[in-house]
Amino acid sequence: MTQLNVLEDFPILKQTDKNGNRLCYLDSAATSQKPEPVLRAMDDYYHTINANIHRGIYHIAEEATAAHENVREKVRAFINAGAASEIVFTRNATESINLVAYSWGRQTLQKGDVVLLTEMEHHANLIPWQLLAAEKELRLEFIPVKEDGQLDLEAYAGLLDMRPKLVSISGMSNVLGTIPPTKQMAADAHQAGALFLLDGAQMVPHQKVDIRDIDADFFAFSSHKMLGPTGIGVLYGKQALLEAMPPFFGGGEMIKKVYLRSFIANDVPWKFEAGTPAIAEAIGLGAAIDYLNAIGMDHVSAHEENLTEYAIRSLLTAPGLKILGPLNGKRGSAVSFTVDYAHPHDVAQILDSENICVRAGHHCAMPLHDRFAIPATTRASFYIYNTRDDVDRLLTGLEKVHRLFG
Amino acid sequence: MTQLNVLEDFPILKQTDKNGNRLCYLDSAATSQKPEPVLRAMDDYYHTINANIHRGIYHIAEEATAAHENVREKVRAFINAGAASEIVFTRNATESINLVAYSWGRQTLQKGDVVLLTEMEHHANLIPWQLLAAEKELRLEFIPVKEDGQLDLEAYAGLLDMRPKLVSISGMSNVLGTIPPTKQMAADAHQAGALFLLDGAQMVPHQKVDIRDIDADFFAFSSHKMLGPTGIGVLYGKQALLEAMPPFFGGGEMIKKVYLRSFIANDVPWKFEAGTPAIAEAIGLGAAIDYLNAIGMDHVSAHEENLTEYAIRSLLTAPGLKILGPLNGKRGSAVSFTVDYAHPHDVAQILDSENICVRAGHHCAMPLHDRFAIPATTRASFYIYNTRDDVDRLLTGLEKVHRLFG
Amino acid sequence: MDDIYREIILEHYKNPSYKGELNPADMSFEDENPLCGDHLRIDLRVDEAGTVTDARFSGHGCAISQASADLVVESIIGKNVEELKKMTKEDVLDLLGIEELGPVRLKCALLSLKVLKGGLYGVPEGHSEFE
Amino acid sequence: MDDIYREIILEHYKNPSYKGELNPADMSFEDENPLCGDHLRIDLRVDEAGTVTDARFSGHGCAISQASADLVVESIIGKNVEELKKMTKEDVLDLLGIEELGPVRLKCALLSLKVLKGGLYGVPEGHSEFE
Ligand SMILES: Cc1ncc(COP(=O)(O)O)c(C=O)c1O
Ligand SMILES: Cc1ncc(COP(=O)(O)O)c(C=O)c1O
Repeated sequence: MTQLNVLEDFPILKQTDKNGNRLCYLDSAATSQKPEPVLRAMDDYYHTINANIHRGIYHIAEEATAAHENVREKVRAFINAGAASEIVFTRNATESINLVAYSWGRQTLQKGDVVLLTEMEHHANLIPWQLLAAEKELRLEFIPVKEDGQLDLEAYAGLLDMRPKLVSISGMSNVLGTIPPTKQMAADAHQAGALFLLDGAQMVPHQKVDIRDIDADFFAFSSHKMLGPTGIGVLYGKQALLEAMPPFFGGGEMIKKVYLRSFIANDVPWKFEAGTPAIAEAIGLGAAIDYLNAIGMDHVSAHEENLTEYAIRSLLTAPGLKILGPLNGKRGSAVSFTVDYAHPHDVAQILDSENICVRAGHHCAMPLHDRFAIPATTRASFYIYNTRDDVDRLLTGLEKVHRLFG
Repeated sequence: MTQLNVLEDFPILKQTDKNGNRLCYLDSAATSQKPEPVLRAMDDYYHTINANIHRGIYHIAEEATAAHENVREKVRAFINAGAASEIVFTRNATESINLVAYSWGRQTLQKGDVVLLTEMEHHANLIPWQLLAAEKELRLEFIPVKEDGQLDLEAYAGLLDMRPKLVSISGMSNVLGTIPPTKQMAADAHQAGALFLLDGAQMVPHQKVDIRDIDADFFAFSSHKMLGPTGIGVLYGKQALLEAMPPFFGGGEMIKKVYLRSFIANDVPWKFEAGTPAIAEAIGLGAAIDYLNAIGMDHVSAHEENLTEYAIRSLLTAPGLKILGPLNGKRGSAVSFTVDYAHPHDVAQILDSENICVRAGHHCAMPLHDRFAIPATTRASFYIYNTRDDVDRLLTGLEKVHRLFG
Repeated sequence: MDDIYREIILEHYKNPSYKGELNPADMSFEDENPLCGDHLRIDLRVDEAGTVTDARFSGHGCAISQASADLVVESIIGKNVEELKKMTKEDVLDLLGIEELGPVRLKCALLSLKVLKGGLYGVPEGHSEFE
Repeated sequence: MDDIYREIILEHYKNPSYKGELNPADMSFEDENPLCGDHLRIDLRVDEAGTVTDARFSGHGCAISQASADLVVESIIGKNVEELKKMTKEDVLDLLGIEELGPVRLKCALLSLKVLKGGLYGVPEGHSEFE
């Protein structure tokens, strides 16, 4: 059986509303809920070894430092990076991508250089390149998204003839659920002389990632979407790239030696970690990784695939409902749809009255919505704590919307 | 009586080592301990309304958004800013200062412009300007620190003749405890046509701040030093300045409208808050502010002044001990010292064997240590949960160091 | 929460009285709710005394924003442009008959007011554009 | 934790045998522990066969780093330069007679090894300088 049963660890999901309806949380693509062991780990940290790290000689500072750096190793193992020094802690996936744009991008890219993105990028993998393009007069080009939600790989091949310096794409669309063939695309990008940045915000929570197998040069993701706390994210970068990049933020920890008018930068990854890090949050992220490992990422994927397949099958029976993105095959568990009789805002609001949480809007992917010529969609997204019961409730909720607006 | 009694709220401080010694935490200038209400607030958040903010229509997302934005208002009131929109959430004080350097600095400063700092700055208020100076060919100048640890204000007056574009100083030295006359210095800076950035990392936790009275243009501080969690910091900026500044990080939330090759930025403060914020951490910061307000910042200052005065008086009785920075008058509760018979590392290590936590090193202020021609100091720093008993234990610990090394 | 979908709102959403465009119009304002991409335009005819003689709204949006637009447009006909500037959030909520609304939906409800005020006062600050 | 201040360490710290400089030296390496600003320099005399004939250390630092330097310098005299490259962290801890050490103090203990290896292999990567 591929159905997980972890509800015990997520007490928030047992909350009921005034009508006795249990919280049906279908917005994990925005942020996941957090299991008890993650919350306990942070609480324990604050209760036993809370101290600033790296420079402390006393025992709790040493323990805090060890715990923090131990998480770096956990993250390394989780995505199978080559070395813990390739793991830079940031605030979130957004900051990770911005770091690459500011540090690597400003150093490397020059007027007229092409950066190749896709039409389905989250704003986090779009605006940083727009800002850089404005500064450096770069050209942004976009791999089109086909009607079925898949990337147009023939067009990709053609666009690579422009010899982009960077190909930067999401490993899983947070709107369409599309999973591009990242390994092949990375190889093609390298073949064309480009670096390959993978936005893993929607990948890491849901599937086993072997970043060395994919061979991405940079990889970005957030803790809060993978059972971990807010306030911390990860940038993976290949060692040689990180070492060649100039520092980004200046401050404590990122230095070896400081004079009034000059400094010597620290080694990677600390070169990129200025100031007091999100220590408790790193501990929480480590606990989230432990939790996911204990389940096994294969089981996580299997559970979600099963549920997503059931959800799509069910949704397609609803009147006037249209799903954006792939309807079958390997795809993520974010399912966005429209109904022809109601606006996504109204859909979400009615569903909320049944204690069902879905997202309505552009999901930080406005250009993608433009591409499909719709202002907004309703999105249900699933994670390990969702069950077929949640899908059934979504369907019942949609019937209510239909009754009111249809 | 100016002595607070809050130990009940800090269970970590009741931990004992194998010899039965209670944890004597004298490193609050690095990071503070967190009271139970702060930890409970974050736990409650995760247990009841955890959801991504700003765009959610369902009730827990609305509650999370309201709770998050409510903290912005709490921060505003806490430092008496004019509007909540002047409060930008960052990761820490370091990021706050870097944000100003990257966004305001890169837009405004030009070759040859002078940025005026002090010799006692934390690396967080030094390296960002070094990086910018390297990029823009700026000149960095420094207000000297006098032998007694005070800023040389006559020299300041002279340096203002260079018409700096920015004066950026710490409101309290994390090494010397020096508290410069910030209000007067801000007025002088403005008089000379400069903006005034105040690094409040060591101010906000310890004293009542009225940022409009000081009239700083930018103000930076960290949650983790003021009883709040790691992972969140604050940049205050005057509304008109923030509005005129270009966005810094690109991504979700900081936009109004996005096209493939252009975007319209959001209003302040969100313009500077790309990606999923540190939501739980903001809630924790809000609880920390509530906690401090309940005590009253005047009581916090009085408690610390009393304790610091006692600590300095006690330390000066120890053989071969020299305190850096002001010995009396209004000064902060960070007390750094050297002993002529032992290296700070050894001092800290021996103290640790008595379960006393002090910091040894350069405290992220290498140039200041160069200024005093010493490689490192030992620093004891106090906060609301410290008592005279802690000071006495420090003194007993130092006697042990003396026995071994003296 | 579905008690916000009162009859009045569903009615004005499904059968708006003032949906359309005025061609020519004396004043045309538009804006959007970036949260959901909803777009609203309001056309006004104004006589020499500054009185709104006719008005229409167009665009797309959710039930709340569309009903609000229909009600707001209805309410401003016959009023002086100076009076419109004084219209408040509470006025709009009164028209909708809603007492409480979450922050996101409030933006939906007030989009029509935003279009109107934005047009009358000029584009608010903070609208920097990048490309 | 104060059991790391064993007699041997206090002795070599208070009365080092190899503190000083060699003038001239065949090789001089220096580096620091940026955590505490401790600075260490090691001077070597090396004969034609590559054997270290004399060595001294100078600089300032804590008891652990100074004792470590004294012990390391003592131990390398008479060894071949190629042998030095093989010296490990464990070798140094053995000399000090310490089994466990926190990460910060480990850097103190290993500063002498870092100076030696850094010198023999060249400056490690990542030392970008800004001004
Ligand atoms: C004066 C001063 N400024 C800035 C900072 C940097 O704070 P953070 O590491 O939280 O960014 C500190 C913290 O040590 C400080 O003491
Ligand atoms: C594909 C994708 N990339 C990037 C992000 C940004 O993540 P964060 O907001 O945590 O920085 C998201 C989150 O919505 C996402 O779905």
